[in-house]
Amino acid sequence: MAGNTPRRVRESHRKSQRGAEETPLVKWLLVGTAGLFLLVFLLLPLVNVFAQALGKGLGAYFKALEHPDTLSSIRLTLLTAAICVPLNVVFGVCAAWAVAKFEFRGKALLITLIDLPFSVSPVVAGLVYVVVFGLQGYLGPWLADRDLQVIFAVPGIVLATLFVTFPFVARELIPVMQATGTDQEQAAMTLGASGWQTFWRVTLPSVKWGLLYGVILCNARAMGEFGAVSVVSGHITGLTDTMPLRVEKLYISYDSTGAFAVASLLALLALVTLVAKTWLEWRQERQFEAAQHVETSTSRDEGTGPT
Amino acid sequence: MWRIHSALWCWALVWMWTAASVEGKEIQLLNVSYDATRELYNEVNVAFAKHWNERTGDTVLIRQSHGGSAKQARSVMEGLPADVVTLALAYDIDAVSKNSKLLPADWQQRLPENASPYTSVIVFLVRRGNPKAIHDWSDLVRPGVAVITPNPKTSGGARWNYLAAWAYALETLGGDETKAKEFVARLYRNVPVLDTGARGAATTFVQRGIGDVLIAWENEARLALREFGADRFELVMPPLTILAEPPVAWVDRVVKRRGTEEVAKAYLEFLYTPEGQEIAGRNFFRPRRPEVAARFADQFPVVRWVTIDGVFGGWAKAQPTHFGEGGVFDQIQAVGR
Amino acid sequence: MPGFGLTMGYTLFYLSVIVLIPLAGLFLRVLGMTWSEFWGMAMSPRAMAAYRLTFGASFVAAVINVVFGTLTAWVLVRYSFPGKRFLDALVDFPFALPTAVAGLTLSSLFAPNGWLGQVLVPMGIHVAYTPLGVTLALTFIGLPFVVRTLQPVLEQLERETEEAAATLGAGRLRTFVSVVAPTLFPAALTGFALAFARAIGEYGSVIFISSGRQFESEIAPMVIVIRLDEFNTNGALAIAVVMLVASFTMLGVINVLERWVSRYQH
Amino acid sequence: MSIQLKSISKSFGDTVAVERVEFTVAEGELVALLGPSGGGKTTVLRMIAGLEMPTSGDILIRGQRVNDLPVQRRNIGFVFQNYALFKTMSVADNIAFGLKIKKWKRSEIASRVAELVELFGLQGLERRYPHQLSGGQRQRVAIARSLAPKPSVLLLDEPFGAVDAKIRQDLREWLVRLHHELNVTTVFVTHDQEEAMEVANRIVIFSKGRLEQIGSPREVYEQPANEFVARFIGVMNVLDCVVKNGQARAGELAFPVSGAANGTQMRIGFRPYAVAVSTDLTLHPHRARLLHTYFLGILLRVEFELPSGLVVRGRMTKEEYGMLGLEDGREVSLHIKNYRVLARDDAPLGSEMAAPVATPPHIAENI
Repeated sequence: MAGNTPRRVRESHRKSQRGAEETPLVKWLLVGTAGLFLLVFLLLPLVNVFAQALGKGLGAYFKALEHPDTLSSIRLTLLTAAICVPLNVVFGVCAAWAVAKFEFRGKALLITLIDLPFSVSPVVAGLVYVVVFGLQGYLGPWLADRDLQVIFAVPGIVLATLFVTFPFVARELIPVMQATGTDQEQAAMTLGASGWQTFWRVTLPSVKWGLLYGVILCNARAMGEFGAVSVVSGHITGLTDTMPLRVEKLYISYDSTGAFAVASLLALLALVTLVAKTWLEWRQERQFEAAQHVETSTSRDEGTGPT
Repeated sequence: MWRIHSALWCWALVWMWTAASVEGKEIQLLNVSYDATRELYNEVNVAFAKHWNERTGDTVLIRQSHGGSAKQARSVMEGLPADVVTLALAYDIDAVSKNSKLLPADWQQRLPENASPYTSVIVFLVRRGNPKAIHDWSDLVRPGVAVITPNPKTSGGARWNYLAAWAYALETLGGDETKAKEFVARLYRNVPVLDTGARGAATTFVQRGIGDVLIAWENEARLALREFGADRFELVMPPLTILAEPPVAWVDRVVKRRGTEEVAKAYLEFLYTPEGQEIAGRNFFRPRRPEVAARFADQFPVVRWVTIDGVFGGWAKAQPTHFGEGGVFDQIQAVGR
Repeated sequence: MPGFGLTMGYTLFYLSVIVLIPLAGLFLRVLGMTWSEFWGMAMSPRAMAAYRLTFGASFVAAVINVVFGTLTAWVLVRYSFPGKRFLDALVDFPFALPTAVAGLTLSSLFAPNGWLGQVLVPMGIHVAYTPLGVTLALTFIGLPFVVRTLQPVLEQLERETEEAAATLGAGRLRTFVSVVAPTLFPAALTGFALAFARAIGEYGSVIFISSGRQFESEIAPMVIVIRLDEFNTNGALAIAVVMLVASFTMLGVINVLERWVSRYQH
Repeated sequence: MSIQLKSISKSFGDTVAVERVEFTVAEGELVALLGPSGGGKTTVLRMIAGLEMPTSGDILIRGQRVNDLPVQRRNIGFVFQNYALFKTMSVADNIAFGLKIKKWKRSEIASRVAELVELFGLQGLERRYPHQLSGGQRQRVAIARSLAPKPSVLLLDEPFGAVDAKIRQDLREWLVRLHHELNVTTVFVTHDQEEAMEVANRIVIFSKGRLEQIGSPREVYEQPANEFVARFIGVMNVLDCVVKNGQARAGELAFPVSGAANGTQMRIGFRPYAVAVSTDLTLHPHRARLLHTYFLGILLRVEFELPSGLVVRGRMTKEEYGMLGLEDGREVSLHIKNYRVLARDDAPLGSEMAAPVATPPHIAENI
């Protein structure tokens, strides 16, 4: 990249003969600063995760990952995401449908309430469930009498994760559905489609990218949540440790390689999320551009009506 | 549409894998313990599972949960379904018994030796070469010495640490409670970080490199020496320390509900067997059985110690006085600022 | 359009079960305390110190994010250069990375033997286990919010207004200050508020990089957890309520700001 | 009788959108619902479709009351203003959608789609997506989609609103031809009176939620039921007059009216074609100056200014204009041949009155 720079500068100098633009020097100073900042601040931590995880060799790395307790934390994390993501998808679709397709009083309030979990500290989110489901809380004794375990067990972890990932899908879908309007649904209905048919065949396909986007973000957060889960988990090794909790446990057990090995899996998840997100954005952008391009080119050669 | 279908398939697969593996046929026990016993019970669990399998043919899987002793007791009260509790001090199990009636008040009489299969003492861990020349409790209150010890409100070990300092102060300052309080207050003014558990404090001292001295369980200090090597740390045995008796108990309500009473009792009794005692010794806990203790004699130097019953009249008295709401510890914390 | 009853009903049901009823339960517990009891625990010196650090570090982090976030957004929108798409994707990294991993890797980077710590610690700059480290972690997690709020606004910015300024004799800097900056301001403020709101609730990354020294590098969520571990549920709840009120306030502020931004965009 | 509306009303909250509307559409007719925006015409169309429910009144399709029949089962085809094509489906899939819903056989769907593609001149576009089509193509796909399941009624909401002027003309002619071929009962909404006049068999005119008039294009043009219709259909000169000695006067112009007391305020309206013009300044009673000429193609619009400052709009063909040798600023004489007394907006109008001075028939009369 360094070798590339002088040529690029000259090239950009030629291009930027526009009056209202920075001089190439300023421009490259800005790009350099921002680039350096992002690389040191964002890329270095990522590289560090893998460097630390693999620092003692591949053998140690895989040995750390093969530990039964680590495997069980991976399973719990996957299970939690497998429960939370679909539930929040169903909710997100319902909420987006209600908000985007209908007018009603208190809509703004509803949207704000949906956003609420975004601004609540994860620790408080966990605490809330301890208050409700703990033995010293409201429902705890009742549940204990019926031999039902909520906090310090998988249900509690799922609930806390549901809370913190609550708005993700709805937040992505509401604007998309609002932008699509109700025309297509009405058209489907005039063609005889029932409510469900309309939803499956028309609404869902037209919002699927937005939905997928929401699912990816929701999944990343569900798998990565720490604070809320930490409060309700009970930290039973091999049973209620999710991957992030396992990272912490390994770290305080003086097992830095193990901690970074599990962390590297989570970082990998983040990378996959980023790639998927970028791909989705790129795809949409391209589709948009294609649509614009075709529109201008074909409307020009549009002849008279059909014969 | 096929994308949605394949997504559903992936999801179903994850479900099947996770659900299938959570399902287990073996007996499960949950041992809720304190911070410093991670390595001990890792080893005990394996040995006991083998022992139990030989005896009954059943497979037993023991789950572990570790944290500050008081914090763990709270979790049990809030519903953490512990079959057995192996905490840092008797008061924490008393609290479980008293607040949630999960086990009877006389739990400590149900197993030998006050239900404490092993003991430990409180020691100092310092950086290599002991640069601040720390040899005794009086060195901890010197200005400029940073002391790492966990929060007595959450950690059992921290309470032993605190009481050891108090006992030292009482003895050297002529039994004056006011002066002892002042001494301990000065000590806690030297504490930059109050972690919630002994392991957290050890991490702070060892991994984060904060502080000049760590007040720790003997086993915790020796473990750190073993993990990080004697080239970085040194163990200092103070001339006077306190004998810590970490007790164990099965939780009646839970084991009855889950039908694990027999195996839970056997698990705790196993700790008293020569094999169990041997494992305790290997993990730097002082065994109760004289013949096993004799084998580890060079590992456990004889020191002078006081006991909780001797100096403080037992936990029932010490706990509310020192660590209760508005107790001595709260007072010295408030004065400190 | 069909399905209003079903979707609205389910939305309200789910919202109530997962969010509203549990939150109400928390407030109900707090209502059981006397005022002085609540106030004493919510405003204890240790809690106050934690608030100071939480809000102070979050504020500083958000300010840093506005500066670098604006720069980043500007560079990503206005210029084309090799690796731009990569950097653009990288911006979301803190959002995708589990906070525990962020805390772990940042603390290891800045530890005395870490890659950056090796350089900084001999210079006397201690990041890991200090308030500076807390600020750094909060900056890390907040960056995407500022960049992603500013990017669309910058994209929609009409180049013509800048060119108009140029035809009227304004230099680049002058144009930026008096034409571009006022347009960006509401969005930057929204980004600031989002980053700030995210930072005040943060826990996962901070516990790794903070030493947890009382009165020095302890944030409010950590105090909540400690109070909870101390059996002092009411103490935890008191601080939680203060944090919740702060969150709700921020949510309100963000709502107002977002409306302001969208008004500018048309 | 294909569609029958009986005293249909619709209110949204407190605002009444449609008030007691009644009309029928015969089998095979092509009817335009015409009116200014907000006039309630789209609401009526959506009620026929079942997308809105009437507040009161009955809707019958082929004699069957359909008020409680959901939109899915009314067997109508509906073309939306912005076409509402399914963005995630290709042209062929869009057209096939209604057939799949109705569970047609695969082979039948294929042949029906092929048939429509050919009928609508969409060959080669089957695999394209809506965003890859031009406006006119989209519109044709939308109509093809709505016709695919063989609806008994075709409803179109502003079908030519979203395409540009040139294509619009082609589409109008095409729609007429299509209707001629398929002979399906068609109702379409428009706010463009020219479009309605050109395409429809009959026109239903709405204003402020009420039906103003229904009739063939010629009827509504020549016999407007009231002032609103008169003014909405075509161009009309409207003069505020005061009655004096049995004549309504405005400036120099005077129109005989019977039975009106002196001093009565009254409005007189006349079509541009009713203005007879001559360069012979003595031929007609009024002198005027040609103020401005607008070239609209074969037809010209001319504005004359009378000495009092009154402006009168007239209409003539290019030939006429050339024959008279007119140019802006030229002095002419003019005469109003026919006029109407206008009452309030919705009051019924009297028939057109001939002015007393006889003049030869005007060439542009029918325009």
